[in-house]
Formats: sequence, C-alpha cells, structure tokens
Amino acid sequence: MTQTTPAHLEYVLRLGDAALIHGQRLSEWCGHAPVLEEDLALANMALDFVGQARMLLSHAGVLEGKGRDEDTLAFLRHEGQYRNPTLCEMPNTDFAHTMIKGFLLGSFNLLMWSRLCGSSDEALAAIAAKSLKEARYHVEHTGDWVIRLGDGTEESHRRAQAALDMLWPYTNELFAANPTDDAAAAAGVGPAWSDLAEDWEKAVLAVLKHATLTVPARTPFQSYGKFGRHSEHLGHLLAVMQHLPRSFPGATW
Amino acid sequence: MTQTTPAHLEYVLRLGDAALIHGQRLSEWCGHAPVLEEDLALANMALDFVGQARMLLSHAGVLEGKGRDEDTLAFLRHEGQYRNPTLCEMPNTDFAHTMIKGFLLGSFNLLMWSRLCGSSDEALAAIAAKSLKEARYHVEHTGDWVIRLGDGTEESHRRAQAALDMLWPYTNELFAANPTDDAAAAAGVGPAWSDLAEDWEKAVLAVLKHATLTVPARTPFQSYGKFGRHSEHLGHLLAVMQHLPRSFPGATW
Amino acid sequence: AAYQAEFDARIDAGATIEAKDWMPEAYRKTLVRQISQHAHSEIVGMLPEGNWISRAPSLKRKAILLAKVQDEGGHGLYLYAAAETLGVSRDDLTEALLSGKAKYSSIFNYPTLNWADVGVIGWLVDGAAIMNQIPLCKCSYGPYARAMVRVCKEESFHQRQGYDALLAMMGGTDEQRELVQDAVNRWWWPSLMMFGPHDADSPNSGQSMRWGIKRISNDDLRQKFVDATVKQAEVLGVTLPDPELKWNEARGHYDFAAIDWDEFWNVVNGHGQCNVDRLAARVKAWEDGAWVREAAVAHADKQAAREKAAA
Amino acid sequence: AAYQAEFDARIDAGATIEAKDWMPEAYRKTLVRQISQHAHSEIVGMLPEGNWISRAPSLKRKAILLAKVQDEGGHGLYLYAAAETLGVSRDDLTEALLSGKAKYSSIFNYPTLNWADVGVIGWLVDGAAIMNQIPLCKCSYGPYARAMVRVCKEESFHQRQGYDALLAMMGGTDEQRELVQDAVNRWWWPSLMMFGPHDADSPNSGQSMRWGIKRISNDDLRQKFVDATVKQAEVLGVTLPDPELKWNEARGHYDFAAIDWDEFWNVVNGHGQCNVDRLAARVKAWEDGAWVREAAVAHADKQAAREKAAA
Repeated sequence: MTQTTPAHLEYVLRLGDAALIHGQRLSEWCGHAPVLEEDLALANMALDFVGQARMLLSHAGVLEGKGRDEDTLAFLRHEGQYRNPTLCEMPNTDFAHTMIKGFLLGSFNLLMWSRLCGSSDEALAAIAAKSLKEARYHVEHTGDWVIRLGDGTEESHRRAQAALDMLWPYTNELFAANPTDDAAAAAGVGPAWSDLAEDWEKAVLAVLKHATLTVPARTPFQSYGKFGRHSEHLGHLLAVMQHLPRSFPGATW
Repeated sequence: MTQTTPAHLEYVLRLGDAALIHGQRLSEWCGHAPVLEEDLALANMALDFVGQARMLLSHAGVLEGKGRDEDTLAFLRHEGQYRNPTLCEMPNTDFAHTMIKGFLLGSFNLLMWSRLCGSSDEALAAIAAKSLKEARYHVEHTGDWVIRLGDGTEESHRRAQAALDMLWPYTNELFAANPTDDAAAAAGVGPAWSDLAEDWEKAVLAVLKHATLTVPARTPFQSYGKFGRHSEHLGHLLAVMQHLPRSFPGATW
Repeated sequence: AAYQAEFDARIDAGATIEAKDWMPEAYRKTLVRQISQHAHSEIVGMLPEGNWISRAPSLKRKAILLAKVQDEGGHGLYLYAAAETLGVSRDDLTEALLSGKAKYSSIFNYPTLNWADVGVIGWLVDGAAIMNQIPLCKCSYGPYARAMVRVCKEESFHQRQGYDALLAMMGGTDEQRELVQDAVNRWWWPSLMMFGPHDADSPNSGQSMRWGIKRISNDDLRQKFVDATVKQAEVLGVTLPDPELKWNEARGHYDFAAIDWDEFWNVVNGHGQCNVDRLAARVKAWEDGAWVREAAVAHADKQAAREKAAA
Repeated sequence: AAYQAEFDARIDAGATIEAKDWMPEAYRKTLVRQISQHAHSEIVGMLPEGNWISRAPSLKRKAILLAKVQDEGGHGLYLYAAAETLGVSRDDLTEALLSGKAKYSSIFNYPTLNWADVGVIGWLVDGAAIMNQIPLCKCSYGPYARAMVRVCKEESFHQRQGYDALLAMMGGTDEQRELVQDAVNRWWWPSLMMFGPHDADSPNSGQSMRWGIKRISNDDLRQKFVDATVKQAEVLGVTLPDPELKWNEARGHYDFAAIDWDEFWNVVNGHGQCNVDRLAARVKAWEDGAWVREAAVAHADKQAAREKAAA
C-alpha cells in the first residue's frame, strides 16, 4: 500500500462520503416509489452505495490511523467535515430528480471505478473492482429511466428537463481541479477528477440526446461540497442520519 | 407553592411539551406562508408558544429539582419522555391542517389557561395569566381562518374538511382521564383535562358549524402522546430540533 | 360435479392444485383474498420499518434494514404473481388496497417508535408470521405454496437478524436496554393478535382447513408461538408484559392472559394508530408515481411504433 | 416644467417629497425599483436565517431568531406599503419577484451552513445593511424615509443580538469558536460586496445622489463599514479573512484587499449558490398558498353578499 498522505486520505474520504450521502438519499425512497419494481431497484442501489461507503470509510479510518471506524466517520462528523460533491446531497424532489442525479453520478462513478481498479492503493483497487460492477448496473438502470422519462409523456419530459436544469450546474464541481486531485494522481492513488470530464461528458450527452433532453449551457455557477462547503440541504440530511448515534453517545448497535 | 408530587411535575411537563412541540411545528412555516401577513401571524404564534414552553419547562425543572433547565428538558430527552398530546406533533401538511390544528388546540388552551389562573401553584398561575391573553388571539386568528377556509372555495372546503377528518380523532386523547389529572385536580394544581371536554366541544362545534364543516363521528381511535407513546412524526421532529444540542454536548449558546 | 369430485379427491389425497386445474369458485376467491391480503401486508409492511432506514444507528444496521425492507417488497412481488395465476391483475389488487376495500395485516397499523422496534418486529412480528406461514408451504394451491417456501426462508433470516440486533442492544447501555423493553412492551400483545380470533370466533377457518389452505388452528399456532418465545425472551433478558404468563405443567404449555379483543377489532376496523397514515402513504406513493408509470408506457409505445416503422 | 422646477427646488432645499406631490417619472421609477428591491430583499432574506429556526440550539435563541425573521417580514410589509404610495400594487411587485424580473440583495444567495451563520448575518450583513440604510432615513421621499427610520432601529437591535450570539459562542468550546470563524470566513467578502460596485462602476449613483435618494457613495460606505468592523472582530476574537487588511495611518482608514468582482457579478446574474433555491422557495410558497388566498377572497365576497341581502 502507498504511504498515507493527507491528500490520499482526503481523496478516499471524498469517495466514501459521496457513496454515503447518495446512498442515504436513495434510501429515502424505500416504500414510496412509483412502482414496486422501483422500490426494489432503488433499495438495491441504496444498498450498493451503503456497502461502498462502509468499505471506503473503513479504509479511510485505517489510512487516518486515529482509530475512527466507518460509523464514527459516517455519523459523528460536523457538516463541514463531509467531502461529498454537493450533487449527492440534493433532495429527491421527484422521481426525475433522483434518476437524473443517479445517472449523472453513476456515469461519473463508472469512469472513476474503472480507473481506480489500477490504484496504487491496493485496498482501494479491490473496492473499485467490486464497485465497478455495481456502477454498470446503476448507469444502465438510471440511464434507461432518463430515456423513458425524457422521451415519454409531455409531463415526464418537462419534469426530466427541470431536474436536469436544476442538477446540471452541480456537475461543474465534479471536475473542479484542486491539489488533492493532483497529489492523488501523482501518487497513483487515482485520477484527478478533472481528467474524467471529457469521457463523462461524451457518455452523458449521448444518453441525454437519446432522451430528447436539452443540455443546459455551462454557467459560472460553482458549488464546493467536495471541499467541505455544502448546500443547505446537507445539514438537514445529517440531522436525520446522525440523530440516533448523537443521542446515545458511546452505544454500539 | 404547593408541594411537588410526581403528578404535579408530569402535569406541568405536559403543558410545557405541548407548547414546545406546537411552537416548533408553527415555526416551520416561517418564510413559506400563503401571504406575508400569515408569515407574520404564524411566527407570532410560534413565538408565543416558544415563550410559554420556556416558562413552563423552566418551572418543571424547578419542580423536579434535579438541575435540569429549560434547554436540557427541551432538547435532551428521548422521544418517549415527551408528554405533549399527539395532536401537537402532527405535520403541517397544508395550511388547512395548521389552522384546524391551531384552532382545536387553541380552544383547549383557552379553557385550560383560564382555569389555571387559579392554580394552587402560583408560578403556574402567573404563566397562565400571561398565556391566557395569547390564547385568546390564537383562537380568534385560527378560528377566523377555519371559517374562511370552510366557507370559502370548494377546494378550501375540501382541504379544511380533510384536515378536520384527519385531526379530529386525536382530540380524544386530550380528554382521556388518567391518575395524573386526578391528582393534579385534587391538589388544586389544575383541572383534570377530562373536565374541559364539554366546554371545549361546545366552543369548537359552534365555529365548525359556522365554517360549514362536518364534525366527524367519534371513533374508538386512541392516541397516547401525553402518556409518552407518540406517533411516528415526533421522532422526525426531534431529530431536527435536537440536532445541534446533541452534536455539541456541553456547549452553551 | 365431476370436476368437483376430482378436486375434492385431490385435496383429500394431499395433491397440489395448479393454476390450470379446475377449482371451485369459492376456493379461488378465498385464495385470491388470502394471497392478495398477504401481498398487501408485505407492501404496507415496508412502511413501519422503512420509517427507520434514514435513522439507522450504524451503517451495518442500515444495510441490513434496507435489505430486509427490499425483501418484503420482493415477497409482495411474487405473492402478487401467485395471485395473478388465479386470474386477477396486480392493478386491480392495488386498486382494492388503495381504496380501502382490501385488508392487510393489522400489525402494521402500530407505529415504530424507537430503533428497537425494528429488532422487535424481526423477532416477534416476523416470528409470528413464520408460525402462520410455515403451514402454508404445504398449502393445497401450488403457486402459493411455492411462494411461501421462499418467503419463509427469508423471513427466518429476518427473524434471526432482528433477534441479533436486540442482543446487541441488550449487551449495550442501560438506555439501550430500556429501548428494547419499551418496544417489547408495545409489540407483544399485537404479535399475539396476529394469529387472529380464537378458533371459536373464526368463521372461515373450517372451510379453509377443509380445502387444505389452512392447516393449523389460530389458537394452536398462538400457543406454539408463546411457548417458543418465552425462552427467547429469557435469553434476551427482557420481560414479556404479561404478569399471568407462566408455565403450566399439566398442559405442557405456557398460560397467558386474555387478549384485548376490543383493541384487535378496533384496529381491524380502521381505528388503529396508523391505519390512516399507512393507507395515505401508499396512496401518495401511487398518485405521485402516476406520471412515471404513464411515461414508461408512453415510451414503450413510441419504441414499438418506431420499430414497426423501421421494419 | 414649472412642476419640475418646484420639485428641484424642494430637493435642493432638503425638503421631503410626499406621495401626493408631483414628481418626475424617472424619480418615481427609481424609487419604485429601489424600494421594491429592498422589500423583496427582506422577504427573501427570511429564508437563509429561517433555515435555522427549527434547529436553533436553545429556546432563547429560537425565540430571538423567530422574532428577527418576523421583523424582516414586517419590514417587507411596510416597504411594500411605501412602494404602493407610488402607484404600484403589491401583487405586481410580487409577480416581478417571482418571475425573476425584479432583483433582491445578492447576499441572500449565499447559504447558511452552520448556526454561527445566523449570528454573523446579524453582525456583518445587518451591519452592512444599516450602513447602507441610515442615509436613507433622510432620503427625499417621505414614506420611504419614514419606513427606513423604523427599519434601521430594528436592524441595529438585530445586529446587537447577532453579535451577542457570537460572543456567547466565542466564550464556549473550541468547536463553537471554529463555527464562528468558519461563518466569518464565508460571509466577510459577500458583506463587503453589499455596498455595490466601486463608485466609478456605479452608473446610477450620480442621479440618485442628485435626487437625494442616495447620500453617500458605495466606496465611502464600504470603508466606513470596514473601519467599524475590524475593531468588533478583535473584541470577538475572530480573524477577518483578508491578509491585506491593515491600518493605514496616512489615510486614517483600514486598507483591504481587492474584491472579487467576478464573483459579485456571477451572483447578481443568477449564478450564486442559492439563487435558484431562493426563488424556488418563494415560488413554491406562493403557488402552494394560492388556494388559501382564493378562499379568503371567496369568503369575503360571500360575507359581503350575505350582508347586502340582509340589509
């Protein structure tokens, strides 16, 4: 395993938090989906992400070497200490938002895990190999829905377009360069996220076109979740997610 | 001041928690009301209830004599330790729910405070004198809206009726007899809540009739919030309300 | 009449009836009612536990709970499929649930009020369900029997997981133990009610027994459940909320107090603590999802038209 | 032309213009734009702080915050009333806000991310607002000037309360101090931007000065704010996030670094972090409330009809 640098830890934490927060949002659907099959599919995806979060946050705890385990990291940090991209924490709003978001993130994850299979961090490479398979299914499932909704009824097209318009600006953040990425790339831990921009856009635009959706123009909008500055949504999500561990300090479950 | 019995403490806690939880629900509206004037009115009522909660919970802390202050009681108890009637914790759902609920509870409070002005617990009597004036305004304001909504448009009538149908069964609980009430009544702390049923029903039915709303038949439905067994809604409310004090143990603000 | 005789003979011989076989209309109706009620129960049953997914106290427990609630949805799915073999559509069954015409298990009209409820539902509610369901694995209608084999297997897994979660809490802090005891206090009696009215008050039981749909009586199953659970409660270290509960040497069973049947019928008749909320949640999910289902159909139609045009 | 001359004379004499007085159309339009923008800012300004009402960490702070947000709504109310004296309706102004045509203060397009943000908004944002608004108390248009007297009085109260909340946190735990510093880091530069572009880049300032609507230039106000705030930050014990901030003996003022005007214009042009969310929240409140407003009108009509029939 490579030596742990702050950038290495930060990089893994970012992946772990992305899985954690996206998984939490997906799990909110459970029992409330539009059809029973989607209840199953959404729970299935949520499970994948919670599973990834467990592996990644455990690994981050090891890299940090301060005795924090997956649950300490998942439940006992303050808002500004989470490193997930803002996109993950955006509310479900409606099924279109969830599918568009899942597709945008899933397409990113697919490229990410595929590159991370060759990480110099062997534990991370092993997580990537498992997560890559899951990501293929996520992209397929959410991509199918993006097409169905975009190329479905007038209402579904309108909703899908509204979701895309709302969420698209948050994808700027995914590819924002920063020293963490440069250091991780230099050490062979994983790609600088900015390196994935071109492939991601190619893959995503193809599906959006098929879905007859209009890709919003890029704007100067910038979010900063992966740097620890989030939207107002994360605090509310954490209030719910952390309530029990915060209310029973020291308990194990 | 009367000697503190467990029933006396429980009785005051019940009043304090009712104000706390109802105030919390009302405050959720702030910035999201149908017209600016209602933003002000709802915030105003929320303020009244938060103020009542502060006085009542402080007083409960004194009666208990274990050094718990208003904030310890408000923020650091577990769900089953709250004593508010379930009706208080019901979600806002829409403006009709909030107004119907506010009217049903307000009418109860009006009778309650008017009786409590003569409490053998002088501190409680003083709180009652102040709260009574507030309750008059609450009943007037929410009662006006109940009439406007009930006797407004077809949609507003439908929504008001749906809210009444949903919330009415929870009023059974207000008048459920239990030993706490008997003991409090015997000690002159305050009326057994069941004693208020008749006057409450008379006052409420008059307004509902004016609002052209149909009063639902009484059913065997029973809720148990004032005995510490709540609906599923309270836990979610507490997750939000308690998050900060739980996240920063020992901090003062 | 010849059909009826053959049907009776097969039932008596313990053979299974399949979808393509002739069956009496009353038998079909009873099965549709029972299987669809069972399916609805799985779907509505996702809600009380689902209430805690976003607040699960560890990632491991969150994953277990998600998987469990997903399994319940899966059970719903293949039970609806079993019902469909009897000539009803899932849409019709859903419509019956949402309109309040069809029933589902009353147990899901109780609220989940603390995290231990999730464990207790696994232990007691799934435990009671398994007692009820194991005999159904040998039920006379083949598709139902086969579905139940799979359901029961997964349910026992859930029961063990629920019990395991409670063991962890009982080995924790005093506050955690209080949560477990509180949950047990609330779920014990409703669990006993899951076996239904006393045999004497259970009008349809006789015919169902005759048809090989039901194989053991309500009271016998309830007694079996009590006998099995008392020991588990001792291991766990919780008190079952029944002062009259004690071993009866003569009967070779545990005696227990009288069940509050008024409460049972109140909940069955719609006046439980969550009847309104549960149905409202299902109706909301269905209505909010209408545009999604319509989109899927519209897209499939467009695709089909395009393929036809291209052909 | 005679009217114009009289108007100019009154302005020059420092007299106030009242609603019934003649005024140039451009003056009226400038005032409507400015007053309604100000009113919209109060309304939208309820949202960032309102975000913390349900999570306020003590009952006292919850009450203070509720009262403050209520005051903001009140300011909105009497600013709309002041605008209405100029012949526009509140509905038209609301419509302009919701359609995105009208602007509101860009500061409210930044998110509130921790509890200290509430205090820092009181201290810095309300502080900057007061600097901007005190000169408006002597503005040439009477109804606006009078509204601003009341607004300013309440705003200074809010500023003191915000500062007091921060003092309490700085006297608390290390974690609490970190919250305050984090909030100051995020709000400092946006607060400086509240005074608007440099005088050289502020095209409308000259005419507004001439009309007695604006009395002090953007840069002068900004400098005044910086000078006042540096000392308060020292007392508080927080570091203002500007390494170039230092006392300039020659100027008798604090120097500070260059403002990132790209960020300023991005937010003004709709690309701030919360522009979309804020407007969406207002639109949702308005649309969700439509049936309530309709009911009020319908009921009032019915009442009037009944009274007429009875008369």
